[in-house]
Amino acid sequence: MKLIVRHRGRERSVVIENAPEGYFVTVDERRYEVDSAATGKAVRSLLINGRQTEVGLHRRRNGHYEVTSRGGREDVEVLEPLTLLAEKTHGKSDDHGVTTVDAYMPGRVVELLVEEGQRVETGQGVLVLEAMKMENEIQAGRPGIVSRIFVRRGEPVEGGDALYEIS
Amino acid sequence: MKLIVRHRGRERSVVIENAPEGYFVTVDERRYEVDSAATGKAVRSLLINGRQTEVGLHRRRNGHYEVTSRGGREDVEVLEPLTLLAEKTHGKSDDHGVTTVDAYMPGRVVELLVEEGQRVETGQGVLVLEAMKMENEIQAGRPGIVSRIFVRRGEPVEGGDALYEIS
Amino acid sequence: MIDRLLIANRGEIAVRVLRAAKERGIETAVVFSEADRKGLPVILADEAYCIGPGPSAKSYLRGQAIADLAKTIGADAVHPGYGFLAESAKFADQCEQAGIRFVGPPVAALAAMGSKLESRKLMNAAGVPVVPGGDRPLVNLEEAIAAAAEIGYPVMLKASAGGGGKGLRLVRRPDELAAAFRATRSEAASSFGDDSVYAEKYIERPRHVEVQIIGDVHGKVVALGERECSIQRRHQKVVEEAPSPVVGSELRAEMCSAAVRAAQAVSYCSAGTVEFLLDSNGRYFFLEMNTRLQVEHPVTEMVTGLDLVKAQLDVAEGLPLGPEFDDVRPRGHAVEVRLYAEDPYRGFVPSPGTIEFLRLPAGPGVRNDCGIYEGIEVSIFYDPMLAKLVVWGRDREQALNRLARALDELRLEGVQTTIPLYRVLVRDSDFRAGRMDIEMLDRKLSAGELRVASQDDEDVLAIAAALDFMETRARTTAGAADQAGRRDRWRATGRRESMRSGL
Amino acid sequence: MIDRLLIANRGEIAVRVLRAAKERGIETAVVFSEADRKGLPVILADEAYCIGPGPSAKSYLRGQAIADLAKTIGADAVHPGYGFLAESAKFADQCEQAGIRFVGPPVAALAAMGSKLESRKLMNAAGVPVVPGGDRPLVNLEEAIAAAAEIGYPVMLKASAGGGGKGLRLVRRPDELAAAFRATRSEAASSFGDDSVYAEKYIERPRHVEVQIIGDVHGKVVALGERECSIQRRHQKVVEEAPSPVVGSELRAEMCSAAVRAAQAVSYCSAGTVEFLLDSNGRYFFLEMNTRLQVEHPVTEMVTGLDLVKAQLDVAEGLPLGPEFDDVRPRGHAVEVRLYAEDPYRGFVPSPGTIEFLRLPAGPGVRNDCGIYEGIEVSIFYDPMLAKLVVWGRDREQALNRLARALDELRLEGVQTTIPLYRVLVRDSDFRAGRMDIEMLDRKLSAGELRVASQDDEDVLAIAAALDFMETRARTTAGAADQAGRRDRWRATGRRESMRSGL
Repeated sequence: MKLIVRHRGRERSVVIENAPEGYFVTVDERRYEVDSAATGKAVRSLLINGRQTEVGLHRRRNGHYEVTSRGGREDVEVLEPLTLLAEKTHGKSDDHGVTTVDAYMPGRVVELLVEEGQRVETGQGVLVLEAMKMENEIQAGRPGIVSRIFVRRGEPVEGGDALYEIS
Repeated sequence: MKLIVRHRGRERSVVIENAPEGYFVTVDERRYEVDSAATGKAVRSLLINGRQTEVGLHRRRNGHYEVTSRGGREDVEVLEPLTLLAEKTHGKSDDHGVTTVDAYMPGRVVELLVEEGQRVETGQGVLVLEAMKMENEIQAGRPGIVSRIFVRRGEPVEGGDALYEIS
Repeated sequence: MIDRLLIANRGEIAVRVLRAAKERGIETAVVFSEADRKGLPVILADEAYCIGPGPSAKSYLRGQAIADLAKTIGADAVHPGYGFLAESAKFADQCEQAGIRFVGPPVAALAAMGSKLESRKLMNAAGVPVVPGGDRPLVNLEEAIAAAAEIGYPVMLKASAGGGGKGLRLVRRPDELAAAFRATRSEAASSFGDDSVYAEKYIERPRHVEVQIIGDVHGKVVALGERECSIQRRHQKVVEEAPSPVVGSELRAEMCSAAVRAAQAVSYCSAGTVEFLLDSNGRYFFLEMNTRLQVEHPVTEMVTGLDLVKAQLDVAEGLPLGPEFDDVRPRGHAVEVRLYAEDPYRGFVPSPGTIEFLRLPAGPGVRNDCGIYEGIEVSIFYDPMLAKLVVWGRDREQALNRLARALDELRLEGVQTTIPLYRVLVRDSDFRAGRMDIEMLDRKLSAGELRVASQDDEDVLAIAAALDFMETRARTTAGAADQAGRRDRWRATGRRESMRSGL
Repeated sequence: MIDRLLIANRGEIAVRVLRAAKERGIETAVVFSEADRKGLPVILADEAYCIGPGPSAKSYLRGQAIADLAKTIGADAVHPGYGFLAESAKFADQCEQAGIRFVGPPVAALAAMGSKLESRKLMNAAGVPVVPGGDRPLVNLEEAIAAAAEIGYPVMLKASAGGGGKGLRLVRRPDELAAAFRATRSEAASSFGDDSVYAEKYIERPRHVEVQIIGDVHGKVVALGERECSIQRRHQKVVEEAPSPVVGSELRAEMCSAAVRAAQAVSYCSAGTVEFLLDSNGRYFFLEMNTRLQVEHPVTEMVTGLDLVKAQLDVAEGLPLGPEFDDVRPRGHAVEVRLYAEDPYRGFVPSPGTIEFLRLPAGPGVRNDCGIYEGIEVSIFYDPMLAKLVVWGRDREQALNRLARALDELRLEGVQTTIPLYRVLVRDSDFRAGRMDIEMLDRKLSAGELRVASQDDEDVLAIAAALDFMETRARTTAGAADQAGRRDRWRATGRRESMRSGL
């Protein structure tokens, strides 16, 4: 699996593959052997190339994490590559003005959760996209009015197709 | 709420009523003011007339508990009065031979979960009875064959009506 | 004899008193507020009684109600802990009136030491050095000018009724005096309802060194050595140790003897602390006397092997101090850090919330005095001190190494705490060398020192978050696969809900 | 210098060694089996390496693999803890071959003390009293008859290669000898693959008293006082204390001197223990020497203020014993109880499972050496000892009162443990009076003593269970109410499932 991790304004590519024990994780160019174990509520022990680190992982909305380690607390965001692409094309979702939100991967619209003209808050579901055999709720990345919806229930979409517009 | 608690072969009547803080609980003739708080997984602090006791409560099947306190571990069983009555009338559910199981309160049969002639294990659901606005699964009190079912789906029953027979 | 003790406090100190009482075979009862039903004192006590809602004024500060409760439940003594009613002469009196022993000093000693000006007078009379100046209230600017000239600049203007670092103003030069005097008076009037002000010599960068004393009702008072409490933030102690890294045996003997004189001057009994400022020339000045058990008493216990709460109970029973107090031989070095639910890097803003995960350190030389456990909520109503971590070592270096180890073991999730600050502090070269004064911590924090270094490899953070993201998603997918072919409206909703909460 | 230490053990002792290494500034690595990935040693170490699957033979006992790993990761020393490879001369040698320091005694000392007959010979030569008899293997019944007559009945027949309470047979009268000899030989052959047997005088109801020693590589050996370990069940220690309630200063000096001679006889260095049996006349006899750190070392640490693991690391670096070993002044009394995941009232049957809830005691004088935490699984693969609770008090009485208090605070749910037994034992009049021998606990248990009294008001149990029953039901009802009017097949199923699991 390929993900993007954003921390202190920097983005890192993270590629996760299965390993005999745990995972191989490649951060940018650096490859690690990682064994991860949940040792308590919100706490995880990571063995990274044999070195142990214990981290607290507090999930916030939508791929945002507060990670605590011995050093202190850090905000870390995990994104899927196509989300990042969409964000870069259409501006960050916490911008103001009009934002068009695209499908980040091919799929099918399973359900519309709002109607055109409806006000939504950050994190509120707008529609449900089925992709890779998984249903993914597409949530509003900022508060606003869903001014246009470009898709209909049951409709297939391609990655990059516009889904809705928020203003 | 009126319950029966069985411990070391003795049965006690336990009546629970709401109090300004917590409950009034009457065990046989003895009335207590009780404040109960969950303080951990499987652990509860009880203030009984101001005296504090911490107990571990491990729920087993069907009203059976393992209760640990400072003293050690005890097996305690909680029954509803009509269950006890049925048990006394028809013999304990772990007897062999044929047992007829009655409705312990008036209600309506919501669902039959087995067919006549089907084998069931202890704790397996036989039918669902709706009573006091709550759905109660009537579970087999012993392993055996459900030889007869006396009720049909949707049918109202009175407390004491025979529901099924296990042999 | 004390057979039943009511503990009129909460949190770690209520637990501390409970432990001593239990070890002495005393039946224990605690009071609790509605917010503290699940508190550790309730769980560990024999009996517990709700005394009112969360706010202290409606629960832990209701002296008369607590004295009445003690009588009702047949307690024969009340232990007030520290804070709340611990130094209230009125409460001690209410207990006495109810026929309940107050575990602490006599009412008169509480009253005498409760007034700054009166206690200064008593100390002067007893030959205990006090900070020069300030033996009278200053009623107008002329008196203030005369007093400051007499004392010599810089001087500190202080509200007579002040406390907790409020109502203080430093005056370095004569031309600053008039404005400062007016400001201090008006602050004193508005904050404490009493505009009397006095002037004291300002001690530059002093250390805070205090002496633990204990007295019995037969007139015997002994000093149990000093504690160094110079690591403070805005006049609130955060780290304490015993012995002080700068007090030699001669100075110790002198300060201990002064502390005993101070206690005897007010016919003190029970445990108490005489606080001094120590200047860079080794001169010490009486600051105030705390007429109660102190937060930092465990460091003295760890080096002396004494149990101060047990001793308080003995004294309250009228017993003479035992032979162990004649032959106090401190061993090694002890350090305490106070764990506050505050963010040290955001101005110590309090951080209430639920303790989601807690691992306390353990092993040799580690003592936890703790009022929390995993799953409990940190309330907004009370002091944000959650626990105290105390370590002992053969010498200061071993104690600090052990503290560093223990702080690394300690893990608390759910609220922000001062733990990260202590992890840096315990490795700070000034602290390690014993170079400190009561303003050092504030100075270092203002200068941006004691910051957590970005010692965490950023790749570790990326790996941790990415793996969690992937695994959370995998759980969701697995759930979907289970339900394949049985889709309905409910499941779609359920799935979405789990995604919402899960991601 | 040791810069990187590999710890070849698990559970509480791996944690203990980790702590000492961290306080000394040493980088730490641990090995772990697949069953121990979530173990506390892994979480607290700087590095951790999986060494094989759960069974010890495939992981913690793989000496060569561990020595190789140490070399691969650049460790310069290995600490074996206790058990597993701690007394393996072969493993010590494998480490030496790999150029890794073995933190423990020299290979020769391990080998010499590993053989019962050889160590008896050495002790005799060094003037250390041994149990009369048994200086030679008995090859036939005639020799056995002669030896027993020479020693005097009752005698104990022992397998030379035996251990852990196996291969022992008591012979009270001559006519029992022939059958016992045959049985012991055949048991020795089948259990240990070696049928040699010897005879010893049987000591009636002895106490187990042992002396902690430590030596450096420069030939200095010091004794750190004794421990009383008479509370055993089937020859396994469960409670230990220091000092012994019956050893006076004269006997202590004698036994300590014998222990030093024993260690010097094998050129011992590092920490070790010389075990003695003490009869009711105050005579003591060498039993065996444990050439490693012992489970019960903390009681000695708590009274002496020494850190024995740190001292082991110092010695392994070649440092001489520090001045603190010249001037050992024990203070107070310490008691340790071992918490086993066993049901003491069902023949100590092991009780694996998940720790559902854990509250460790804390506060003054309490030390937890612990390998578990809430949520961890107690594996079937290893010794069922989960943790050690150690308390210190000014005297034995205070220590036992504190132990009673700490045991009441301790709460562990999810597996059966020996805690309830200790709660009764700590109040047992024989134990309180110090009247004990190594068979006392077994005797009392067989006699049905030390049972938990039905001290719990039965009404409390009834109230607890009934309230839970009602509240569980109320939650179910509330769930149903929420969904009113939206019933479908799924919810009926879901509801039933929640009832099934909830009731």
